[in-house]
Amino acid sequence: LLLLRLGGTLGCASVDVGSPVVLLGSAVTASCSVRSRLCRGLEGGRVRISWMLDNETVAGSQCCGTGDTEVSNLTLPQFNRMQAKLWCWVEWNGTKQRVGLAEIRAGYPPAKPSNLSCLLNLSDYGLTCRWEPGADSHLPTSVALKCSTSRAPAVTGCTPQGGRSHCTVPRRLLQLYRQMEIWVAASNALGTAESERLRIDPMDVAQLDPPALRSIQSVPPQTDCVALAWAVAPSSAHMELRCELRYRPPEDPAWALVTGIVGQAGTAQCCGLLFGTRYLFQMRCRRHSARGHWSEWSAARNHTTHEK
Amino acid sequence: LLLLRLGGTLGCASVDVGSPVVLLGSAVTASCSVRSRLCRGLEGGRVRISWMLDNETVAGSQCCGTGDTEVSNLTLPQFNRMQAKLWCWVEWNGTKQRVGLAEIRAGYPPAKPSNLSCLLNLSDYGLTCRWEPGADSHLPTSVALKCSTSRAPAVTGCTPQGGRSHCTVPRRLLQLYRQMEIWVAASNALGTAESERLRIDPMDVAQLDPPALRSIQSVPPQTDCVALAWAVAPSSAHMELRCELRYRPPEDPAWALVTGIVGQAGTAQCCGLLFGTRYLFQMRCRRHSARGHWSEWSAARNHTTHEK
Amino acid sequence: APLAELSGDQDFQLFLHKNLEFTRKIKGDVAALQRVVCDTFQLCKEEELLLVQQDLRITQVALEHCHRPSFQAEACFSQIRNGLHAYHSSLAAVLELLPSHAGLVETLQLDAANLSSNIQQQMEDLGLDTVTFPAEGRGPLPAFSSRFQHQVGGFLILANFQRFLETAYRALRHLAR
Repeated sequence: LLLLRLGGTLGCASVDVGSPVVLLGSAVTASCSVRSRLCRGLEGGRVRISWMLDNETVAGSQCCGTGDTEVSNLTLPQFNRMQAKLWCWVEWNGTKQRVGLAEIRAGYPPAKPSNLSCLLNLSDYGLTCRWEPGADSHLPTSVALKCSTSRAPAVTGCTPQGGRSHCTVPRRLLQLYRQMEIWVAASNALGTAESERLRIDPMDVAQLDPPALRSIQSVPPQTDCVALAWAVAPSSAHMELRCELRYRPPEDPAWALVTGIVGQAGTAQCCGLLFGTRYLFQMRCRRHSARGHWSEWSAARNHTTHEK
Repeated sequence: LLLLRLGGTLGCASVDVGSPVVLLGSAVTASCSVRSRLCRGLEGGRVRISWMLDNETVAGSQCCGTGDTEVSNLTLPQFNRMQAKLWCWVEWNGTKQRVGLAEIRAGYPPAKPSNLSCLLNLSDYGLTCRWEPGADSHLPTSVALKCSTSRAPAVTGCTPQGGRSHCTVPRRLLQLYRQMEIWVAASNALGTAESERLRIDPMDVAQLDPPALRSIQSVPPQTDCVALAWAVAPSSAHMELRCELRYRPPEDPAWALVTGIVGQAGTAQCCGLLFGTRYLFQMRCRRHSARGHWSEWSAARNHTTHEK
Repeated sequence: APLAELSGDQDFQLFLHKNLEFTRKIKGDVAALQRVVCDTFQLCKEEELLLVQQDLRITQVALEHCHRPSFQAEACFSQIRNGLHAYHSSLAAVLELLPSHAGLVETLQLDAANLSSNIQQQMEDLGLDTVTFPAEGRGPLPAFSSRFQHQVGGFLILANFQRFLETAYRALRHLAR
C-alpha cells in the first residue's frame, strides 16, 4: 500500500520560476498555474491564487489563464535572501491551501581562488595544497584541485572536505621530478572560476625533515674549533642537500651562521669560538638545487668549549 | 617481458614435514629430497644434504634415496619454538646452497572463551559483547561472535579486530524483543573452541542513558518535602521504567534511597528531609521488567531546604 | 642532435640531475625492501641461492648500450625504459610476498613508472622516437610451485632490480655535467 498515491498527472498546480538560482539582489519572476479541472474539489469554482515567500505574503497578479487554467504571475524586484521557499496558495472551502512550491537560492558565481601554494610531505609523498577561496558565493560550490602533466589530461587531484580550502593529492596522481600544472577549479550554478596555474615539480616543494646533530666535540689543539657530526633525515638521504649551521651562547640574542655546508658530508668544523663558553647549535637543510623550502631547524644541541 | 620464467618443474629439491603446525613441545619430523638430475650443476655429483633450524645447524640422517634422488630425514624430538624456518642445504662448488624450506609453527588449540557479556547501545542499537579469550594459543586464531535466533541459522555477528576480545553486532543482525543465542567461536590449525551460549533478548541488556533532573523545589507547607521533576532520556522514552532516587547532604557519606519510582511520571515528592540543609540528588532508571542494567546515575543536582 | 652532444644543454642537465636523485631514491627504497626480505624470510645472501636461481631461470634485462664500449645514450634510455617496465610488472610478485609492505612496493612501482615517463618525456622533447608502454596493468603472475620459490623469486627480483638501477644511475651520471 503506497501511502502517497500520486495523482499520476502533473498535479493540479505548478509553480515555475525563471531560474531556481539567481544572482543575489536580482529580480525573480514566477508563475503559478492552477488547473482546477485536475484539483478535486476545485472544479468550476472561482480560483483565487495567492503567494507567500517563506512566511511573508507577497502580491502576485492573477489574470487570464487559458481554458480551465488560472495563472498568477509574480515579480520580486530584488531577491535579497540566500534561500527562500516561494509558496503558491489557493482558497478552498474557506481555507488557504498550499498547492505549489518553488525553492529559490541566491548568491554569486564562485570567486577566483588565489594564493595557491603546495608542500610535498616526504613521509607519504602526498602533495598538500592551500589557497584563498575568495568571497563566499553563498551557493553550493564544488571545488577541486586539478593537476596535469604535459603528457596526460587534467585529473582531479583531490577535493577539499567540509568547505576547507586545502586538500592533499595522493602520490599515485603525482609525477615526481617533472613539471606539473596545478590549479583550483570552482563551480556553482552561477558560474565557474579557476585559480592561477602553478607550474611545479612536486619535489621542488618538498618539506624536508630537519637533520639531527649527533655530536659536537672540541678539536684539540686549536680549542677555538669544534667538530660537528650530523645525520640527514632518512627521507632525504638520496638528495643533494645544502645545509646551514647557526650557533650562539644562550644569553646572546644573535646567531652566527655558517652556510653552504654539504649535507651528505655528515661532519664539519666550526672555528672562531670563544673559550670556555657554552654554545647552542642548530642545523637546517634544503635541496642543493636551491629550489624548495628549508627544513625546520634541527633540535638544539649545546656544547661548552675548552678553557683557554 | 617477464623477468621470472619458472623452471616449470617442482624444483630440484623439496622439504616435507609431517604438519606445518604442531603442538608446542611435540616432535617434528621432516625430509629433504634432492633430485640431482633436476638441479643444474648437481648432475651425477655426490649430494651432501644438511639442515638448519633458523640459524642453527641441526643434524639429519642422509640415506638411500631412489634413483637420482637423495633423501635426508630429520627428527626434532621437542619443538619448543612458536615459529621457525627449517632449511635444507646442499653443498655445491664449495659453497652451501639453500634448496628447500619448511616453515613450522607451534602452539595450542584455542582456549574456551568465557565470561561472555553484552550491552546494547541505545544510540545506534549496536550490541557490544566482551569475553575472556583464555590462554594464548600462539597460533593465528580466527574468532567470531556468533548469533542465532530460533528461526534463523547462526550468522557471524561481528569479528574482533586487532586481537581484541570485544566487538559490536550491528543493528541489522539483531532480533529485538526476542531471545537470541550469542556465543564466541574460536578456531585455529589445532582445533576449535566455543564459549557458553548466552540466551538474551538484546533489549534486556540495553544500557539506558541516565534521566535528567530538571527541578527540585521545596513543597510548602511541609518543608520537610521536596518536589522533583525529571525527564527520562529520549532513547528510553518508549520504555516502562522504574527509577531510583538517592540524596544526601554533601558531607554525609551515606545516601538515602527511594526506589520503585515510575519513570514516565516525571515528578515525585520526597519527604523526611532536614530543614535548612543542602542536599545532593541523583536519579537512575532501568526497564520495569527488572531485566537489564541500571542507567548511570544522573548528573547530581543540589537543593537547600527551607529553614524550619 | 644525438644525446651526447646535448650534454651542455641546460634543460637536459636539469633533467639528468633530477632523475639522478630520483634513481637514488628508488635504489634506497629497493634496499629497504631487500632488508625486509632478509629479516622476514632469512634470505639475505645471493650466493646461497645460486642453485635455486638456476631452477627459477631468472632472465636479466639487456643494458649493453648503457655500458662502455657500446654506450649509446638514446638506445640506453630505451633499454632503461624497457627494464623499468619489466620490473614494474615483476614487482607484483614482491607485492604478493609482502602484503604488509604493500605501500612501499606500490611506491616503487609508481616511481618506476614515473622515471620511465620522465625519460620518455625528455626523449620526446629532444625529438627522439619512443615507445609508449600499455598502462601499467598487472601482467600474469608467475605461478610459484612453493612458498620457498616465491620467496627466492622475490629476493632475486629485488637483487636484479638493484643492479639494474646501479647501471642506469651510472649511465645518467656519465651524461651529467
